[in-house]
Amino acid sequence: QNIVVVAHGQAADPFWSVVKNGAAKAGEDTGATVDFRSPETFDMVQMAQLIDAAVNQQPDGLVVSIPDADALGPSIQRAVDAGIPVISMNSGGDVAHDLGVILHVGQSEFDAGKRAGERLAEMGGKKGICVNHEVGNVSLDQRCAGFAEGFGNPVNVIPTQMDPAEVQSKVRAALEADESIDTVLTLGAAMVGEPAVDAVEALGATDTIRVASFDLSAGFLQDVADGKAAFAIDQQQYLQGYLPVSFLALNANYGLMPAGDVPSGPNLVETDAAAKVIDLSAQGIR
Amino acid sequence: MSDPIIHMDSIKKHFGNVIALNGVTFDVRPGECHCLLGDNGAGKSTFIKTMSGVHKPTEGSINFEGKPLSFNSPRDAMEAGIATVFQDLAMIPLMSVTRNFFMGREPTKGRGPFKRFDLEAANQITMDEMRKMGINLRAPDQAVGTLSGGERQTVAIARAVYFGAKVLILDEPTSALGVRQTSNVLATIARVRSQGVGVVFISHNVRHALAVGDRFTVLNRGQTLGTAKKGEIDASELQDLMAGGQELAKLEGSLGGTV
Amino acid sequence: MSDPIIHMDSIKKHFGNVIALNGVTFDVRPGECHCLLGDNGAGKSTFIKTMSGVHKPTEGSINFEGKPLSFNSPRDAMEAGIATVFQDLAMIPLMSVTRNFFMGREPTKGRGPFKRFDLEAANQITMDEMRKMGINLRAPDQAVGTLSGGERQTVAIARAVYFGAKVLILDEPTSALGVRQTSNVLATIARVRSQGVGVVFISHNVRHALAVGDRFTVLNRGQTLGTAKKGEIDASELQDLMAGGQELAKLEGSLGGTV
Amino acid sequence: MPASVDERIKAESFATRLMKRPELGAIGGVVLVTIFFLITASPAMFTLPGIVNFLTPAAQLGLLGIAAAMLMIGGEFDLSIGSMVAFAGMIFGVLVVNMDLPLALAIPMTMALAAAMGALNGFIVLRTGLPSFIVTLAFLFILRGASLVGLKIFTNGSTQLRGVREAVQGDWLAPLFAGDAFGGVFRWMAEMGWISKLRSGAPSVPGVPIEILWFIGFALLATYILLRTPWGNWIFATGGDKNAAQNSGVPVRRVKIALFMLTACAAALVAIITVIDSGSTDARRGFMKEFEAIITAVIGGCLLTGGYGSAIGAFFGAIIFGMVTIGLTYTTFDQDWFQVFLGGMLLLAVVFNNAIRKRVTGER
Amino acid sequence: MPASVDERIKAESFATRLMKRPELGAIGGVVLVTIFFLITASPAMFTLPGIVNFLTPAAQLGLLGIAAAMLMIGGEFDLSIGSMVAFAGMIFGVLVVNMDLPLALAIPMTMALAAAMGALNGFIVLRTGLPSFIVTLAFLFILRGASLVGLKIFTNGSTQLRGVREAVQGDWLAPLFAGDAFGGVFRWMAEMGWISKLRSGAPSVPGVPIEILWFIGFALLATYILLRTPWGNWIFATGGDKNAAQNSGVPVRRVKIALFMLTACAAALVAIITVIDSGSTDARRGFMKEFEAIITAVIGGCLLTGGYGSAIGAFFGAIIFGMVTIGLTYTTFDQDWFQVFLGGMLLLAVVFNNAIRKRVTGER
Ligand SMILES: Nc1ncnc2c1ncn2[C@@H]1O[C@H](COP(=O)(O)OP(=O)(O)OP(=O)(O)O)[C@@H](O)[C@H]1O
Ligand SMILES: Nc1ncnc2c1ncn2[C@@H]1O[C@H](COP(=O)(O)OP(=O)(O)OP(=O)(O)O)[C@@H](O)[C@H]1O
Ligand SMILES: [Mg+2]
Ligand SMILES: [Mg+2]
Repeated sequence: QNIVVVAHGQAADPFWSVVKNGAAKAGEDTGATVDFRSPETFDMVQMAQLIDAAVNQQPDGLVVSIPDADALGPSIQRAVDAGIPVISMNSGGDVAHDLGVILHVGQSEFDAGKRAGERLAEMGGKKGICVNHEVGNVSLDQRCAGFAEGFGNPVNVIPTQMDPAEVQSKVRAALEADESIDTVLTLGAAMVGEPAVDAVEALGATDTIRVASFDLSAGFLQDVADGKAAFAIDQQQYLQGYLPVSFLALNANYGLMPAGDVPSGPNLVETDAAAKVIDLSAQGIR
Repeated sequence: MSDPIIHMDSIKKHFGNVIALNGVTFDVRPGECHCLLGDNGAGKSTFIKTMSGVHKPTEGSINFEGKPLSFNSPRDAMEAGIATVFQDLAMIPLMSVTRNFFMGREPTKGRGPFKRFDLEAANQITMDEMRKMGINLRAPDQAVGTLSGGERQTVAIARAVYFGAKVLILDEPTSALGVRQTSNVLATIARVRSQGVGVVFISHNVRHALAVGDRFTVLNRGQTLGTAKKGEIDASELQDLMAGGQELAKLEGSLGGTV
Repeated sequence: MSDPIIHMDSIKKHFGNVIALNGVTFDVRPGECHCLLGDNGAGKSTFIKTMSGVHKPTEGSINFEGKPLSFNSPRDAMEAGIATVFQDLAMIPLMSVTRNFFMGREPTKGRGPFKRFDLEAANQITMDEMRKMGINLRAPDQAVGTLSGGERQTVAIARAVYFGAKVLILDEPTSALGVRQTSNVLATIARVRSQGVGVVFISHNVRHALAVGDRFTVLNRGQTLGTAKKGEIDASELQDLMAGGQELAKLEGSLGGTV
Repeated sequence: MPASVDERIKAESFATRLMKRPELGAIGGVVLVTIFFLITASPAMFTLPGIVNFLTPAAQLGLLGIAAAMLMIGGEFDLSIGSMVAFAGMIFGVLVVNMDLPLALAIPMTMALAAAMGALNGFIVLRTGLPSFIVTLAFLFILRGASLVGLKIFTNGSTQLRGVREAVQGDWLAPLFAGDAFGGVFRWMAEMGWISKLRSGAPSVPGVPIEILWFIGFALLATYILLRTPWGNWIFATGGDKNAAQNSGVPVRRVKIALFMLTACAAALVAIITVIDSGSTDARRGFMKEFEAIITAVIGGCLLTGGYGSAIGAFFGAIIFGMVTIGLTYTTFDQDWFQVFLGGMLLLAVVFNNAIRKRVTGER
Repeated sequence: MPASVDERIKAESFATRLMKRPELGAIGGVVLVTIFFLITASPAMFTLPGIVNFLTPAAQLGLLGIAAAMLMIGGEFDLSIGSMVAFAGMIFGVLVVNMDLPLALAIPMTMALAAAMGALNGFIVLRTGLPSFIVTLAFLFILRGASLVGLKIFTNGSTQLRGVREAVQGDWLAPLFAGDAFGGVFRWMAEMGWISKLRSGAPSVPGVPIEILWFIGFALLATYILLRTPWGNWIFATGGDKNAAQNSGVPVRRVKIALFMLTACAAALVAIITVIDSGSTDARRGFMKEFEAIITAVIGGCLLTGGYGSAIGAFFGAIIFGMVTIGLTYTTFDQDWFQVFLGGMLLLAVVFNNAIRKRVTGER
């Protein structure tokens, strides 16, 4: 069989490379060929075109993420019209079924942000920042929005580029400029989370300022394990790649398909759990 | 004599801390050829650039047909009827001869939204005008950058003459020209002058200047040394004036007098 | 007479579908000044560019000091001892006079990693050499782009003369020069020639050519019309040859014979 | 035809003369890329739906690329066009969704605003004498930031504005800016069995996406302007040598301002088309498009130094770029290698078309 | 000093002569930006830790920016430096982590590979005669893709390679490329109470980050090369007019290749410093840095057309850029406005420094 995955995040993105690894593993396990495709940047127009390109090839199954139902809807509709079974993953759980998508594997970014916010508030956070390394990427914006809601206290969004040195300097600047900040949430572990931990450490405030991050990276998990960071928010995105592909392969072979959506997260990895997942994370599985 | 078309009074021009012109007065009358002479760096080009709207004078006044005037751009000067051949020729190497010839003043055909650049007519005119100057172009769509130095200069002259209206300014027009082309250009100057156009002619060649000039103004280090009428001055006097009174290197051969 | 330093045989040069040179044979001997004459577009500049390594000939052979040779770049030619003043001068407008003067051949002081461009010496030499040519520069760090046409040409000539070794090629060196500078350049040619350097001199001015030339080769439309020795030919014959035998425009004034 | 025959010109064939035109050089690259994908890609790529599929992004990019090419010929850059796509999209979205204006008002207003921003760019460049690179770079950031702020204000905190499709539904101007043209013809062709049908019975290609028509039309118009009007001559002259052009009487300032307005309007047009088409806009629309537009122009033969290039070249440049980016999804290469391929193909296509042109024209 | 006094020269003051140097023009921008933040930002920004904090990213960017400036003066662009940071980082990481090589081997090998890639860039540009913009653009994609593929191979599927810090621990070369210099001096100063201490008793600034020293050193060296060596003259000549330079005997090809090698090595140096510093590397390192490097050079006064600019200008350009990006975080402005401010400040800084230079030199 031939299954195409069209995602809105790039293969080089640490988060999405795990999704891709999951999809590839599922392909290996089921004997299906899997093509993973994504636009060069967060670009809904190009993503719709990639879905169209996939539909033209009449694959046996299509896996998509749906960060913008308006922009991607018509293309997904076309896939459904063309008789291709479509599973959505990661984002778009709320709209998936209206578009004719069979089921959804993933987590609502907003809900995950909210969970993180609630937990951080529980831990005593009074004032927070949300470090966004790709402002305008809707799924990241939703994480910050969810965080703000769950946290219930003031939250500032700090926009940065994807450059560790810059992230570190900016987090440090934000903390120095406003000493009442005690909570830092970052939206990517490797790119933003680790430098943020470094920044807090350089200020000598590891014990007073909590850092949490979306997604996993070996380095950040180590920080969690060492007590330098509070927790990592894991949505087990390996499943978001693995499950849809294996469902579609099973569907193509035997007509099997689960009846309901699969929530893959959120799942907060805290100090005790962190050490166990470090190795898996270093292999691109968690 | 008739009134001057353009009269420039005590023009000064500074570039940063460099004083290029330090009070130059000059005029051109219809139907005369006024030669501007002087050593290298005397300020001739700077002066005629002020006249044709490229530079704004730091001080001094310009009168055009009796009215005080200041040109904001070369286009203004052109529209007032001043055509100029600049020393650096003002050509675009990557563009074709025809496109350079008509740059800024393209002939059009058609009307309304269909008004378009009449390339056929333009090509024809370019070839003709060049032939009049003694150059047979291979093709009018050759890029100017591939022309020889003299061919390029001829394009610039032909263009100015073609569009020239009241004043024609020529900055060392014959410097890169061959014998035949030079005699054509000098003949052309004589012709347009007889049609009532005022000509400003810059040259380092005394013989060329004497051949067509009616008046001679000599600049030296940004200042006027004086103006002479035709017949009041002879070749070697003029030569001395142009060299700024300094002694000439001694040469063997036939080069005793006039270089 | 001594053996030629450089001998070019049946050189052809095509640019795409344009035939610029169609079999030109030419040589220079030490201590002579060989003038290359011809109409605009005859191929003179193309020819000397082939000689100085800028163009590779499409066909034909080059012998340097008796050995067949082909220059891969102007740097090769320079190192063999050929210094050239190109018609377009080969100067960088944004750079200072000194930096242009020594471009590619900077004097250094210090040693090892501390070897550096000796700007003080370079400035001094530049000012001196320019003064010898009759130009008093304001400052050696003035950008070449702000020099007048003649000043710029003088820099190029002074540079070639300063670095000239065995052959000095000058493509219309005096075209933009004032009276004084011209006579300096002609005197310089006479001087380096007497030091045993071979000079190739391109000019449209018959009088300049006759003043310093020992032999005269005329090109026409990419081909050699013939070579004459000094004394074998007079001004008006040479003039006719250069114009390609075509008639000259009739002029008033003192311009009957030689332009 | 040369007006005189000269013994110093070698004869050249008609084909040679044709290939010498910079407009046609880029064809070589298109041919090469096509051959590559014919060999490596799924045959679905060169079916009608496949071709429409890769021409659509090419067309959107091409509209920007042609405008960028004209500006580059005129000697300037505009790095703000990508952000302008987001900004104009935001304005347009707000006008039709929040203000409920009809397209007949919203489109001219969006265009006018874009043109004003373009003129401002041009004005600052001319007034300060700074390179346009740095001035428009500032606007890259400013417009991108303004889009974000604007979206947040008008959507109460989200960075995505939705509901445009519903808002323009039924507007008489919509068919000019969205959807597919010649739908009837395609339905008829599907009935005749000439093109395949989806299960729903609709033709697999519902029509020619409207942006492809805009793209072709703009390429033709731009070529006509560049080669056959005084304005075209002025653009080349301005970019070739600003001083020489000015001294020859070309209204250099007017030309530059007009070109900046043109690129801004092209960005606004792309914004309007994609916003209606996708029904939404967000703060990252057009991200990096300024870069791709310049790439397109350069593939098409424009010189970065100005004064040389062509609109038809940019047209083919956009097609090459569109084919390479979308085409790789039709192959079975691993996505990890995508960028390696993209780079390699670009280089190959450009080297190839350059080599052909050189061989044909005998340049060295 | 002019060698001759001439009546056609107006006297000018020492200050005027100083400001005329393109190297010093960019200072105006730095002053303006500093004043702006002195007024608007939290005082923490201009304490010693604050200054070090914004100088660190500025230094990393500046190393690239100065190399990019030299290449731009030489008339070419290198769009592949950002990707080269990722690629060289990957290679370096693999050498020290997977192959366990000491720095004394790993660093020269990384540098040599980077230089070879740079030379390849240059060679293709010279050989094909294509604009370097398009050639290095291809390498932008190729190297970025290669970093991803390489990382996945060497980490068994992750995009992040870790453990560099542990691997280089104790290597005698490490202090040259990572950490902070003059730690002793800073501890002593903290003891004396001259700089504040953290709660742990360590000084708030543990030392001068090593990249700042590299940054300053490279700026001085580049300035020396550009202004005081034959190579510098050749670089200006090559960028000013390639033909004229070639005809005057400048080894244009060697100059260009050397410059491409230099930019690649600068990228590799930044890669090594950041990889050791952060202890890891990933496929996104250096993203968009090529762009920022060019911005830096242009803010510093380089012309995109080549032949003009300065290394000290790029030095200040990097500081301006670093101050503006980091500085806004110290202010109380709503961070949604970040990009609007960034653009506005850039424009202001450049306009200001340009205006000063013009006023001082009397150019028009
Ligand atoms: N933009 C400028 N900036 C500074 N100095 C300038 C500028 N333009 C001209 N100059 C100076 O002004 C003086 C006059 O220059 P100009 O070009 O007018 O001389 P010219 O009389 O035309 O000489 P030539 O006969 O050599 O062409 C020169 O010494 C030149 O260096
Ligand atoms: N790169 C080129 N491409 C095409 N044609 C060229 C090129 N270079 C020169 N030519 C043509 O070759 C011919 C000879 O040019 P060349 O510059 O050698 O003439 P020249 O004898 O130096 O003339 P002048 O006295 O005017 O300087 C000219 O007609 C020119 O158009
Ligand atoms: Mg002059
Ligand atoms: Mg010539």
